[in-house]
Formats: sequence, structure tokens, C-alpha cells
Amino acid sequence: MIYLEQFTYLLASALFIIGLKYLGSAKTARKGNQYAMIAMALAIVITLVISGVAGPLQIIVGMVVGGLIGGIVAKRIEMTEMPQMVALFNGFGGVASTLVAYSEYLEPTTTPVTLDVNITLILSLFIGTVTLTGSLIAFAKLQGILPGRPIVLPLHQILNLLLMIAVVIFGIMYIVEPGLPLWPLLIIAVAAVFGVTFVIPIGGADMPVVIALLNSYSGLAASATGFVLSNNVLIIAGALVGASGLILTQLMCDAMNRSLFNVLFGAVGTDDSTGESGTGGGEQKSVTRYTAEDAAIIMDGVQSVIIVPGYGLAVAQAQHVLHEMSELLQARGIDVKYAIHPVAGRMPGHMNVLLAEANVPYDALYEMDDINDEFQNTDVALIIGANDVVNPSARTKKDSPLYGMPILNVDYARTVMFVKRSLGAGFAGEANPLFFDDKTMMIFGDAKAVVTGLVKALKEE
Amino acid sequence: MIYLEQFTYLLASALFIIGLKYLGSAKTARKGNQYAMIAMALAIVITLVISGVAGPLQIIVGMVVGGLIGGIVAKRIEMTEMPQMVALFNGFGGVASTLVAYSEYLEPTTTPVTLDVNITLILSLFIGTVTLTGSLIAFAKLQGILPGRPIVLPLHQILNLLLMIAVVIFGIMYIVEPGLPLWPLLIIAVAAVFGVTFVIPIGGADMPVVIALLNSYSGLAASATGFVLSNNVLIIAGALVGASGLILTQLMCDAMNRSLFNVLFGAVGTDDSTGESGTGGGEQKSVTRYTAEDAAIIMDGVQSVIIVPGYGLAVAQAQHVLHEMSELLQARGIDVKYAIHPVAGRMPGHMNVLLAEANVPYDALYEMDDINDEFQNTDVALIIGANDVVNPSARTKKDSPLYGMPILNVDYARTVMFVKRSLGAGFAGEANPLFFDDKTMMIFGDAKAVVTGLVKALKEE
Amino acid sequence: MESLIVSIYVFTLAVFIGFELITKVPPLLHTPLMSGSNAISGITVVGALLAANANNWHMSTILGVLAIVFAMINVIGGFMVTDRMLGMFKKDKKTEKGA
Amino acid sequence: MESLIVSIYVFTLAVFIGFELITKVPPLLHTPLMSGSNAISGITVVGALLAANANNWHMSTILGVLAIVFAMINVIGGFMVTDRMLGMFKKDKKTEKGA
Ligand SMILES: NC(=O)c1ccc[n+]([C@@H]2O[C@H](COP(=O)([O-])OP(=O)(O)OC[C@H]3O[C@@H](n4cnc5c(N)ncnc54)[C@H](OP(=O)(O)O)[C@@H]3O)[C@@H](O)[C@H]2O)c1
Ligand SMILES: NC(=O)c1ccc[n+]([C@@H]2O[C@H](COP(=O)([O-])OP(=O)(O)OC[C@H]3O[C@@H](n4cnc5c(N)ncnc54)[C@H](OP(=O)(O)O)[C@@H]3O)[C@@H](O)[C@H]2O)c1
Repeated sequence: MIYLEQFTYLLASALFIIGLKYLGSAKTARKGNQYAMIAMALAIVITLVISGVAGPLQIIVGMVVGGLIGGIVAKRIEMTEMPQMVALFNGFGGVASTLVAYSEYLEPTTTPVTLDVNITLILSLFIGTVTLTGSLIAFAKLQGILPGRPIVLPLHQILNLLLMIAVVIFGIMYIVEPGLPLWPLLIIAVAAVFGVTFVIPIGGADMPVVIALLNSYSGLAASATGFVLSNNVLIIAGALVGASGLILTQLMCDAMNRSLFNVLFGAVGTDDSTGESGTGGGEQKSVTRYTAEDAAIIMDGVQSVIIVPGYGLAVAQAQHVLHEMSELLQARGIDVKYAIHPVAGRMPGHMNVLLAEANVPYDALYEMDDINDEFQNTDVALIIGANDVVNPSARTKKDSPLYGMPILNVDYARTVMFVKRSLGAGFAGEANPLFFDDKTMMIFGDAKAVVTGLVKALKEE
Repeated sequence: MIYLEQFTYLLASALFIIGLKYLGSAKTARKGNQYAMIAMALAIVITLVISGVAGPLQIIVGMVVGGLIGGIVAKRIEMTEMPQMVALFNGFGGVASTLVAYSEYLEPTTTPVTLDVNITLILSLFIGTVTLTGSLIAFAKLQGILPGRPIVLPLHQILNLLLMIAVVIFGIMYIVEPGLPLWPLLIIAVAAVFGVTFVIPIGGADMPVVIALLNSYSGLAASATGFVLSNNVLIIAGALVGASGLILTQLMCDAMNRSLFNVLFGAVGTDDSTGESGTGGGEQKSVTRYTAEDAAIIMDGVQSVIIVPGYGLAVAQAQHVLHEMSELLQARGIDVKYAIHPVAGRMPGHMNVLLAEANVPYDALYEMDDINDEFQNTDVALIIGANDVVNPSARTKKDSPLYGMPILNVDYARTVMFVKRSLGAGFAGEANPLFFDDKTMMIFGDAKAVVTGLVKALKEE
Repeated sequence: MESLIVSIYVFTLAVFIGFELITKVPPLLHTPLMSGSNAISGITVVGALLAANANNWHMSTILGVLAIVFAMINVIGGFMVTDRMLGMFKKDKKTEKGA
Repeated sequence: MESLIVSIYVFTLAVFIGFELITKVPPLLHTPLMSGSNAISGITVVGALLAANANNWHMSTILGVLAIVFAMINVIGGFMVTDRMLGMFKKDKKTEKGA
């Protein structure tokens, strides 16, 4: 029996590995996700079979309830709400690991409990709980329950340091005196506070990076639980997620041209501060305002358009009508392409997911490096709810938070159209000099309203 | 103590992994090799320390003798003899695994010997011995001790099948009656024969693929020995080599446009059949013969030369004088590049190693895909001891063994010069129609002699 | 104590695999990758099943059942939403017409 | 019997790592890679040391010593020749002049 169990776990581990590998390439990603599903199903079924299911009722109820909730959320969720959903699920994974570890503490499967089990138990309690509360804060920030801006307490870093020291002390106490139920509870309590103080000073728009990091933690928590139970499939799957989450975090930071340290401790992010304020510096330059109808008229004479979507597109949920518009343009023989900046929107791949949802084929989407040379031969660069990813200050202004980040070269196009509500800056809070350029047309308004207007005008002509 | 030992083995395993990773990229390859060395040293030292070295004399003598032999061979060997050296070393790795497994059979470290130890012991004996005799045959073919052509016995595949069946039967007998020393010896004997019959029908020029495969086997043998001894560092390092060797084998087959099955069982390779025979088909076409002096005169008026080295360069050991020649050409302001076909020569990367030995900088070497578009703007394609990799039949002649293999487009250059001894074909035995082209100059002779002549003529002018 | 060593070996090797697999994933896939690997971390459900598997209602059993619920939300929700997202990525069937 | 399972886990994970590491190595490096990994397979020397480590001259000890010799040839020879080969790969210091 132990062979059957262990080989099934091994098979599941291999399928997780292959699944994760396939998830990394566009062609095979869906298959990869399915492999991971099969792996999970295998692991669950063999566990049920081998452990004999002594208390079937509570187990079935637990699985059905959890599965239903998960399924319903997954079906209902809007694509724009993806970041907060992933955050929440991460938290659930973390708390599950903590609960398992604590349950194992209450009734150990093997006695006497050895030193190494106790050490990994502490790790599991700690990481799991940090993942939970950290994820809840991230969720609250993204959902708008908490303000998105960084909340920095007085002596914040010292507080964090004290919390870490407290955990180490309680951990040692626990190992010295494992019988006392106080210590694990104290560890959990401190971890809960630490999760909050860890995430709360990070700006709402940096949350995707934090989520990737918490994702990595939730894997490590599962792995630590695997150490406690000496269960290899937990260790392997957890370690895979732990490592890949860390790499993903790094990739994201690279794309934003920031260090992980700066994200975690830099307290960047003025997410809430949109509006007509805070732009253009001191002197008042003039912009030329246009309407959707003006834009439609211009579209009459052009041959090529590159659309640059940004965070505002997601907020306005304008992806469907945008796709309709681009089909109208194509029907006129205009060459339409989408230029996707790696950090456009608020999570990596955000624009790709949104546009895919609106049935835009993914081979119409071009990554930055593939399209940047084409702007100079393009008639219109149509920028919808984006700002930072097209802000030329990134090239020139040394003290800008954007400085050094590669941007889409929209300013090389013959005409530049901005669709946004105001002269407000984007996530980085950096004024965009391109608004005031002669070849720029500003079309103020909500992205969805403006694009709908464009569609109407294009149809009427 | 067990912690110290196990953590050192773990560290060594990690260093092997990192070393192998670094070996895969030109910039870090040397560092990677050094990491692997450190890993090996760590593993050896901790083993000596932990096991207490009961019989220091024989161990020291063994290590010194082995190390000295290995060191001397490594220092003395010519780069052209690399394939046979790797083959021989592989065999040594294999036999070492067999010896360790057999010694463990004679005096088991843990009794009673369990079923799984016995099974892996059989595997270790078998794979190790096959690696040994197979490598010896490969060595003999490459060294010219055995003829390079495929040697196919009557009913060859049936013989191999019978040998496999015999091993399985003896293996079962051994497991049933482990006490009898007959069975392991019979297994070794059959494995030895199988190693021979496995490699002997493969043509000498396919040996690099076989060596890569045997390399993979020597890793698997080490891994099997690790199973016998329950030693993780053996298992890990062996598995790494086993897997990477298999991938390497596949990469090589791909580059030659052949399947592994075809290499192992196709009995291709007419390595020995050089000479003026067997070319050009029936009708006698005419070629234009030139001398090194003629070539030197032509070089007067040209601006760009692409050198295409092949197996003949290695045979003639002409790499040093070739480098001298190319420096003379460069001194005249001629643009000189080297085009390296992935399977030029007789082992992968063969030309790169040879030219590197002659101090040709590796950024003067161009891979096929990077240079194929340049031939059309090049004055002279100078082909030295190569044939198959420039044979245009690969594009057109459907029944050719070369058909479908990508080749270097030398025929697009303005002038094509061949330096070789005859109109003989290359490894694939396929006549080269380019010899008879109007723009082709044939310069017959040993590569070293001709290039030396060229150097002389260039200097005299 | 031996079992700790084994766990450390397994963990280390799996970490290497995780690192190797994810370097060089295109940004297009970052979001699905996050939600997919998120679902994988729900593997802790295996531990939850073991913890909840008792014929009593001790605290440890109750916590186990709670863990099952949370982990299953993570697993089912994560996999389904990833599949939904990836299902939306399609190539243009009209390319021939459109281009 | 448990130890077989552990060995199989470790082996499987290491095989995955080996596969991931070597896919996409440029042909330039195939030869050094072959001789380098060849040297690594000499790790069996660890087993040989254990086998030869006895205060007697039983057959098993003698075989162990022989195994040490062979494995050490493989290890030292393999690493040294790989290093020698890789040492020959250099970038052109004269490029600036030459080009
Ligand atoms: N992708 C990621 O993973 C990620 C993660 C964290 C941070 N970030 C950061 O987020 C930024 C992304 O750049 P981005 O150019 O996409 O966005 P952005 O620079 O944040 O600009 C978004 C723009 O959309 C406009 N907008 C908001 N709501 C709108 C609506 N309903 N209709 C029309 N326009 C609307 C806003 O201007 P108005 O207020 O004038 O309308 C704003 O200027 C980068 O700085 C990046 O580093 C990205
Ligand atoms: N690289 C690998 O890993 C590998 C492995 C296995 C097989 N192969 C196969 O080997 C072939 C390699 O192609 P290739 O173009 O390099 O070699 P090739 O097609 O085998 O041709 C070599 C040529 O060199 C000439 N030659 C021999 N000795 C010479 C000397 N001393 N001086 C001058 N010329 C001499 C021979 O012609 P003469 O007799 O007229 O002088 C022969 O035509 C491919 O078919 C490939 O598939 C390669």
C-alpha cells in the first residue's frame, strides 16, 4: 500500500512539474493547467483511499463547500478583478497550511514529536499566517476597502524588526516547552500582525508584485507543512510554487525597472491621486481638446493605427467596444495593431487578458520590442487610458520614478491621440509632456464613453 | 555526523546542478566546470572523513594512480582525439560502477539485502558493463583499431534480443537465489557481449552520437550504484548526467537530420570509403584543377572570404596554419569569417574546439543561421576538408541520405574553392555536384599542405 | 531524524526545478501563471484531508475540516479561473480574411 | 523498503533538472559538455571509496581499489580536459583593431 501511495504522489509531483512547465508557454498553457488539475485530483483521491476515510461526512462536506465557493467565484469574477481574487485565494492557501500545522500540533500523527518536526511546524504556522493577513490587506487595497496609498506607521521598520525578534523568541520558547499551547498561539498572533505591517506600507498599484511574493509564500507554507507531515508531494508542489513565485516577482520588478527592495520598502504609489491636479509642473501649457467625432474624421484618411491600452481601459471596462472599433477600422482597410507594454495595467499580462476576453486575437497583440520600431511609420497612435507606459520623461528626466523604464515610442507616430479623463498623471505620478505636443490630440472622457462615441461616429459616416 | 555528511552531499549535488547549468552557456562554461570540480572534491573529502579511512594505503594509491593517469592523458591528448578519449573515459566510469556494485554484492554494507537493493544491483552491473564494452568498441573504431564501417552480424537484431532475454532470465534467477555467485557473473558476461553487439553495427562517423548515449549510460550506472548504496549524491549526479546525455544525443541527431533509431540501427556510414572512387555518378564531368599559388593570386582582388572547415581539417591538423593564413588575409584588409556547420567534423562542436585551439577568437566563428545570408555577398567561399555540410544535393536530391539537412549556402558565393585530396565523397557517401560547377576551383591535396602553400604564396607576393 | 534530511533533499531539488521552469516566461502569461501556481499551492489540501480524517469532533478535526474548505476554494477557484483566462487567449481565425 | 522510494523521488527530480538544464545548449559547447558531464559521472568514486575502505584484502576490497583507479581517471581526466578545451575558447582581443 505504501508503494501505491508513494508512487501516486510521485506521479502527481511529476505532473505538477510538467504542468508548470507547460504553463510557461502560450501554446501549451491550457494543457499545463489541466495537467496540474489531474495531478491535484490524483493526490486527493489517493489520500482519501489510503487514509480509509474515517470521518467521511465532514470531509465530503468540507470538500463540497470549498469546491462550490471556489467554483462560483471563478465563474462570476470579472477579469478586471483578477488581482484581488488571486490575492484572496493565496490567503486561503496560507491559512489552510496554518490550520493543518496547528491541527498536527494538537494531535501529532507520530509521537514522540522530534525537534525537526517542531521547527518546521513553527515555520508552517508563521509563513501560513503571514500569507493570510498579508493577502487580506492586499485584497482590501485592491478592492478599495482600504486606501491604495502606502500607509506608513511611525517607526515602521523598527516595528517589523521587533515582530521578527518576537517570533524567534516565541519559537525558541516553544521548542523548549512544546507542551504549552501558549507559544504556538503567540507565534500565530505575531505572524498575523506582521502580515499586516508588511503589506500595508506598499502602494496599491504595487500589489501585483506583492501578490506574486505572497503566492511564493503560500507555496513555502505548503512545503513547510509537507516537512511536518513528511509528505513529499506537499514538499515538491510547495517548493515549485515557492521558487516560481519568487522568479515571477523578480520578473515583474524588472519589467517595472524597480528593485524588489524598493517595491517592498519604498512606499511608492499615489494610486488614489488622480484628477486634474498635480500635472504639468508650474507653467501652464496649452493642450488641444478634441471629441470622438473629430477623431473619427481623422481616421478617414489614415492607413495604420496602433492602439496602446493602459490601466484606464481596464477601469472603464472598455475592451469590448474597443474591439468593435478596431474591427470597424479594419473594415476600412486600416492596419490596426495593439502595442502591449509589459507593465501596462495593474498586473502583469493584464492587458492581454482583458483584450483576450474581448476576443481580440492574441496575434494582433505586439510586445514592446516587436512593435517599437513601427511607430515611426504609423499614422495614429491611439492611447487609451495609459500614461506611464508612453511617458517620454522615462527617457530624459533623470529624477523621475519612471527614468530608465523602456516605454512605447508613441511620440514617433505622425498623430498621437490620448483618450483619458483629464491631464492627470498615472500610477507613477509623473506629468506627461506629450500631452502638450503639437501633434497630440487630447480626447477627454471616460474610455468607454469616448470609444463608444468613436464607434458611433465611424458607423454613421 | 550523519547531518554533516548528508549536508555536504547535498551541497555537492547543488554545485553539480549549478555547474551543469553554467556548462551550457559559453560565457560561464569554464566556471561551471570548476563548480563541478569543487562538488566532486567535496563529495570525495567528506566520504573519506566520515568513513574513517580504515585502509588508507590502498585508497591513496588508487586515487593517486587514477588521478595521475587521468591527468597525463588530459594534458597530452590532441584535440582531434577528443572523441575517442571521451569514449574511453565513459567506459572507465561504467566499469567503476560495475566494480562497486559487484563489491557490494560480495560484502553488503547492510544485511539482510532487500529486494530493491538486488534489483538495482542487477541494473548497475548491467548498465555499467554495457557502457564499458560499448565504449571500448567506440574507442577502437575511432582510433582506427577496428574498421569504422558498420559491422553487421547475421541475425544481428535477433541476437541482441536473445541477449536481452538472457539478462532478464539471469536477473530473475539471481533474485530467486542471490547466494549463487554464478548469476551476477553471467549477467556481467551477457552485458559485455551486448555492449559489443550494440555498438559494432554503428558506423564510425556516428560514434559521437553513440558516445553521448554511452555518456548518458555511465550516468545511469552511477545512479543505479547510488540506489544500491542509498547514496543521494550518486543518484543525483548520475541522474543529471543520464538526462543531459540523453538530451545531448537527441540534439546531435536533430543536427544531423536523423532519428536516434536510424543512427543506432540504420548501419549508415562509409567512413573508410574515401579515395577517388564512387563519385560523380556514371557520366564523367570535368573539374578545373588549381594550385595553392593560383588561389593566392585570386585572393589579391577580393574583399570578403568565408572559410568553411570540415572533417578533413581535423584529419590534416591544419587549424594552426589556417589561422595564420586568415591573419595574412586580414592584414590585407580582407574580411574573413568562419562558417561553422553544427555537424561539421566528427563530433558536435568539433570545429569550434579545433579552431579555438589554434587561437581563432570564437566571435569570428558564425553559426549556420547567422551567416547563411551572407554568402551571396561574399567573394570567396573557401571550403577546407568539408563536403557533406556544403553539398547542395541536400536541398534537391530526395533519395540522398543528406536530403533535408540544412547546409551552408556556399554555392551562392561568387567563387567557391574546395581544398581536399580528391573528388571523394564525405561521410554520407554522397557525390557533390558543386565540384563540377563553373565557379568552383578544386585544389587537390592534403589540407595542411595546401594551406601551408597558400601561406607561403601569400607571403611571397 | 533521517526523514528531515530526505525532505531537505526533495525540497532543494524541487526548488531548482521551479527556478528553471519559470525563467523566461513571457509577460503575456504572468497572470495565468500566478493564478495557476496559486492553485497548485492548494496541495495543502492533502494535509487537510489527513487532519480532518477522524471519527471524533476534536479541535484538530474541526481545524482540518476548515482547512479543507479553504484549500478547496484555492484549488477549484484557482484552476477554474486559470482555465477561463487561458481559454480566452485565441489565435485569430479571421487572420486570412482580415490581413 | 522506504529507502527505495526516497531514491526514486530523488532520481526523478534530478532527471527533470538534467532535462531542463541541457535543452538549448549551443552546438559550440556540445563537446565540452560531453566531457564535463562525463567527469561528473565519475561520482561513482564515492561508492568506490566506501567499497575499498577495509583493513583486509578481500576480493571486494580489491575491486573497490580498482574502481577507485578507473573512476579517478574519469574524474581527473574529464575535468582537466574540459578545462583545457574551455580555456581555448576566447573572444578576440584584437577585434577593435581587426574590424
Ligand atoms: N502591470 C503591472 O504588473 C503593474 C503592477 C504594478 C504597477 N504597475 C504600474 O502601473 C503603471 C501602468 O501604466 P499605464 O500606462 O497602464 O497606466 P497609468 O500610467 O497608471 O495611467 C492610467 C491612466 O488611465 C487614466 N484613466 C483612469 N481611469 C480612466 C477611465 N475610466 N477612462 C479613461 N482613462 C482613465 C488615468 O488618467 P485620468 O485620470 O486622466 O483618466 C491614468 O493616467 C506603470 O507605472 C506600472 O509600473 C503595473
Ligand atoms: N559533427 C558531428 O557531431 C558528426 C557526428 C557524426 C557524423 N557527422 C557527419 O559527418 C559529416 C561532416 O561533414 P563535413 O563536411 O565536415 O565532412 P565530410 O562530409 O565527412 O567530408 C570530409 C572531407 O574531408 C576530406 N578530407 C579528408 N582528409 C583530408 C585531408 N587530410 N586533407 C584535406 N581534405 C581531407 C575528404 O575528402 P577527400 O577524401 O577527397 O580528401 C572528405 O570529403 C556530416 O555528414 C555529418 O552528418 C558529424
